Amino acid sequence: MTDLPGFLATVEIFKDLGRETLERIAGICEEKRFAKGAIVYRTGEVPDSLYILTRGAVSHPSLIEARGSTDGLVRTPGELFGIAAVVEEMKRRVFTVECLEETVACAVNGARLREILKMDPSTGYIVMQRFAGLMAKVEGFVPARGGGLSIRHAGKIYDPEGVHVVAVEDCSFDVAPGGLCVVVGPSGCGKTTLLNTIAGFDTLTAGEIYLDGRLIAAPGRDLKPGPDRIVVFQHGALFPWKTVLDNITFGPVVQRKMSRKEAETEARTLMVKVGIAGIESQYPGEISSGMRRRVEIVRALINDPMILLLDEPFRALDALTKSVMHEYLLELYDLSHKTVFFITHDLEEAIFLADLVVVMTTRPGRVKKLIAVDLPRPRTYRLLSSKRFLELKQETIEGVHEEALKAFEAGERELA
Amino acid sequence: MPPDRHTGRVECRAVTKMFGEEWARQVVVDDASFVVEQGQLNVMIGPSGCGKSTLINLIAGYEAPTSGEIRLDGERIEGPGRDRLVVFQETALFPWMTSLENVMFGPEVRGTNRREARQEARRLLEKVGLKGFEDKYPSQLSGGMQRRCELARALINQPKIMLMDEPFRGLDAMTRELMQEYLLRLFEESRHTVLFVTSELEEAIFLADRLLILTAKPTSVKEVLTVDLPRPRDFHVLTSPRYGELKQEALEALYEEAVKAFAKGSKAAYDLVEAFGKRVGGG
Amino acid sequence: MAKILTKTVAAPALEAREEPLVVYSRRRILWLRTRKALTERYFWLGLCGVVAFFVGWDLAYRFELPRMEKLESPLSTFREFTLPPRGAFTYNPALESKWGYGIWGKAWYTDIGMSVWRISQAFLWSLLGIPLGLLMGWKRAIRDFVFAPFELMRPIPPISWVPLAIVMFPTQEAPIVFLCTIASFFAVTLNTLLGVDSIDPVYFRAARCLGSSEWQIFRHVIVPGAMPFIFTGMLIGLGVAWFSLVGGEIIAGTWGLGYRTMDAYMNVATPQLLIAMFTIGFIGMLMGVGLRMLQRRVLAWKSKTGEAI
Amino acid sequence: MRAAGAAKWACILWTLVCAGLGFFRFFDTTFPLNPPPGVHGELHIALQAMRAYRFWGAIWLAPAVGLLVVWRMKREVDEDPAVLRTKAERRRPLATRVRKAVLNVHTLRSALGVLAVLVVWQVAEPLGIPIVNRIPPFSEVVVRFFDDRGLFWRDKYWAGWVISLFRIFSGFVLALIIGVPQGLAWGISRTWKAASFPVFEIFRPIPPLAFLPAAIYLMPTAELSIILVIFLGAYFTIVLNTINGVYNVDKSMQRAALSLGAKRGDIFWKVVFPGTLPSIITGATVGMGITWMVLVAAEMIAGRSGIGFLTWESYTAGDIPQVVVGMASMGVGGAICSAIIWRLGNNLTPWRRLF
Repeated sequence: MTDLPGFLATVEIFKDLGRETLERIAGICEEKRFAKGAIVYRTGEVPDSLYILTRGAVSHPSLIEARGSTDGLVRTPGELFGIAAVVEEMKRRVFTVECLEETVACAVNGARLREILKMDPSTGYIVMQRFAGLMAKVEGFVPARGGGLSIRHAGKIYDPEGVHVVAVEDCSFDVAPGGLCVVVGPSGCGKTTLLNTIAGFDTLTAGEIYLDGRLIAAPGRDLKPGPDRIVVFQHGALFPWKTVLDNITFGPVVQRKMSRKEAETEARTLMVKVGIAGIESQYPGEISSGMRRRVEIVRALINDPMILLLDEPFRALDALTKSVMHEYLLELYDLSHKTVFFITHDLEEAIFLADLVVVMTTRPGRVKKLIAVDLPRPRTYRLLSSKRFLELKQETIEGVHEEALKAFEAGERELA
Repeated sequence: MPPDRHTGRVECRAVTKMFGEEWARQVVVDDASFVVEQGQLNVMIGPSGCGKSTLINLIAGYEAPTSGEIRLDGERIEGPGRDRLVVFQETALFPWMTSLENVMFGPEVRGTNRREARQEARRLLEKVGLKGFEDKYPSQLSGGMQRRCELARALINQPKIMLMDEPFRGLDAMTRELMQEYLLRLFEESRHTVLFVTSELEEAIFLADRLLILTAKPTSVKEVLTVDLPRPRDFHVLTSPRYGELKQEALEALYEEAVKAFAKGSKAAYDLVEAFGKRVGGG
Repeated sequence: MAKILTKTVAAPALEAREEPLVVYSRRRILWLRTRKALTERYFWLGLCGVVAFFVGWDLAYRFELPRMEKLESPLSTFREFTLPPRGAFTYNPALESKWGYGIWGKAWYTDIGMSVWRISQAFLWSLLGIPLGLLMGWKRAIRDFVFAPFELMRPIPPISWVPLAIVMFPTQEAPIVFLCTIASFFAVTLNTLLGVDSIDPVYFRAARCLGSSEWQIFRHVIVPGAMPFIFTGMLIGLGVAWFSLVGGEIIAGTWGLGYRTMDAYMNVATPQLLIAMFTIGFIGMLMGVGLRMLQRRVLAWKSKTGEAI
Repeated sequence: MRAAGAAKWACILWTLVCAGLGFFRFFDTTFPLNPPPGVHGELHIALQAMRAYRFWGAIWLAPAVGLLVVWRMKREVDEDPAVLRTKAERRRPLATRVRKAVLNVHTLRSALGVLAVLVVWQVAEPLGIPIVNRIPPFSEVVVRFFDDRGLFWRDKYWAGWVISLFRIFSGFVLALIIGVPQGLAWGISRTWKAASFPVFEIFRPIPPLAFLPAAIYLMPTAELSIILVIFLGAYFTIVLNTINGVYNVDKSMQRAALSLGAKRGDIFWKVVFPGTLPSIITGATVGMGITWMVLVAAEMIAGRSGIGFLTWESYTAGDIPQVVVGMASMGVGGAICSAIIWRLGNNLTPWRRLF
């Protein structure tokens, strides 16, 4: 490359940088050639240098496959990739980069680039802002928020030849990626069965369930439960024989994603961030039920699942602890942007938490009503006495009450 | 046939109760003096683990108070007796008897002949909505139905006062609401004196005529709130503004007690204090 | 805790513990506790119950009740047990035990040594049942294969193995050790299997959810989860092992407490017989207590939360 | 429901009558104060017992089966989900149900497991597996059992069964009759427990077999000493389980009964006793297991007849296959008795089976 600073000036992001900053950047630039089909870096590996494409074309194969089209994903000369090297939070959004043809790119070490930009007080920071803006743009069409769940005519019959108990019948609704869906219904309306089929503990006898377009449950297809959809159980499933720290680090260590030391540091930071620091060495039996519930949610989040399944987690807690846990769950939800599938008996809790409320009938469980809750986020407890909330509650309480009375008379007992 | 109007008044004067040897003495109830009005639904609420159940046991006569006395309609309470019905936290139905036999236990023990007792038991089971479940064992009934069978078993003795120690704790939210409404119907119809213990604030205010707020351990009655919501109540009252005010008031009193209980290191109170701190502070 | 509003009431620290009214020093509590135990009616009642039993026995022997002539009184047994044999210290005939089977004689110690040695060997061998029980609980296939033959051989009384054991093992010691192993092996395996079945299926689902493979579920859920039952199995195994040790020694042994009871019966030495019987009981109980202490340390997660082990 | 109840009680009464007559016919010969000396004494008694039971067994069989069938047919069954499931299954033809129960993969595997053990046992001798080859192969044992000189055709074997079962029965029932009230008494009144429980505690850890020599001294006939040792075997277990049962009866149930106006008597019979019944039954089942263990050794040492003695006798005669036959029959005996006690117990506590 002849006039490297000149070429750099043409790059859209370094537009009005000073001459000498450009020279300094050009100084740390080294040219790299890649053959056709070569992999520059893989998902999860954080690249340490930013690549400015000079010739050829580069793309993200995994994203193409996920989104089924290549618009906006192929990089042409003059564009950038490997932004994660520069922008800190991009770490988790890194996707494999593969060269479609013979390419030449000049690599700039991210950390040194940041120093150079910091040395230039005036325009350096503007360029940093551009990088952040680029990250937001990238995030726009990169489906960062996975976890869209769609349930098509799901049906479940227990012991078809024998007692033939129809638990769930023709139930279909969609949960937007990153949305919070709550299923409400009396005991015995098949909501736990639905959750078990999504999590992969039970098989469906009719219909399909897709997670991000991937089929995860269908009749006759026994899929293994995986760390991409983690369940928080009703009466808590913390291993009583492990300390709190061992419980939380169980996921990453067992999947061999992190070494024990790494997992422990990650767990400690997450616990501090979430506010339950200080109980690392205690056993689950020694901490209060509210605290146990929080440890369990952290244990699920550390594995970075696509969807979080909650099976009436707050049922055993008394009223005030339950209200704490609601706010706590919403905080975690905003922080982690995971899709949440939540089932409960308590209508008020459902409306307060959810974007989408699914009301189920008693056995055989059918979808009685779908309510989109348009309350503003972040939601605080004062919302409970707001007019919109009461309207929503009025709208659903008749239906739910009627179902509850039917279940109450028939003496329905939890089957699943 | 409801008991005659003027009975069922419990009066506790300076009742204290201590457990354990003198080197690990634990005072659970410390000079609690209050009156359970007759014909009213009195609800006791306090931070969990503050000795509410011990107070109920004292009134029911299972344990004698270390000092002070408890009078029911004037005479002192010696041991448990037919005139005080007790419903426990976990179902105390006899698993080896069918629901009909469970309900017939009271009259049988009193010595009335079996045929009459059987008829009365069937009538009561029908009244509580358990028709057709007479010869089922308690393990075959759902939570709500077990609770109703227990109520029927106690009502057959026409007690003067009903003592209920967090009876709806194990039930799920919906069955609990239905059982609360059911209890209100029962109370409004027969006007027994009821002493109801709970740790849920919404449930307490929804049911109560008089709300007794207890202090942390050692327990004594801190404050008595009269709940003047209209009778007969249904779940719409939950969204009325008066309900909100009452709830706020009770919450304030309860918060101090929770902090004291928490200072004494009770695990359960930890969640309550944090919950409330977040609410009042963060809100 | 910083989030707690400092409204009227300051939020005290987490560690404040509830103090009893009057603080007593540790030693004082110990003294009070023993004093209370001693002054309790039940303690004395128990004591005189035991004394009455032994005095009654002694009187029955003295007054020659029918069938009691061979059963010497406990007093003479105690005398036998504690007094040295002839010629050890003095030659005063009143101060010596006839058979010398007691604290001073060597026979008692060798018997205890032999019995305990056989029991511990058998106990170690029977611990093989733990992995077998765990595997059976883990994989349904293993369980199907192994459980049927296991269930067929379990009801065979251990002592009926004596003749076969003597035939199978040429040496003197091996049949008895084999006998005790067979007895406690079935108990340990069955209890471990019950332990694995008692684990709440929620834990398996949680582990599978967190992405653990079958082997990791075995290591992290099945083994620790079944621990409480494994210990009960060991305890029962120990009891049954003692049981069949006595049987085995009576029939096939040379040294050991069981053999001693039969030998004492042969030459009508009742004190020896009673000493051997009570020693068996005492040592059996000691080993049980030792196992429970081990259990309390290993199951820290259970004992810490105050649940009954 | 009426016919079923009548059939059930008629069947029970009929069984008791036959058992009583059989026992009575056999009883006067069982405990003469001085049994005829030597080996033939007890064997002679056993042979008489066997003939008495065979006679009354034949008379008992036909009507009892008839009554049982009537009872099972007439029994109305309430629509509990578990029963619904069995009713639904019964709708399917018998063939498929049997095929489904027998041919499913689990039973096949367990059959394979048993077969594997038999093959190893059979092949051990020629192959020379170190320890197992000393045991006579399976074929030899079966042949020894069924050939003309084998035990199957010998009266001694069946008489041995009868006398062994009689000893087990009497020892066990004695343990029940004395143990259960003792356990209940200790469970209820603390003072009585404080007084006599320490003595019990001293003798509890001692294996019952260690009592054998002392029992032989104490009891006039060898028969009674065996029964005493069997009694001790079951007694300790039953008492301990009963005491645990009384302690585990839910405190709130006793209080509920009190507040329903029950007196002390009602509380015991209607609350405490039914509450302890399940643990009494578990205690009885475990006790039965232990009685079989004790029986074997007691017969080997003190007895002159019975399955245990037969095994020892064939060992002293050097006939090892017959020893294995004895062992196998004792195993079968133990299993059957425990199963009977367990099933009887479950019938006594119908509420337990339902959840």
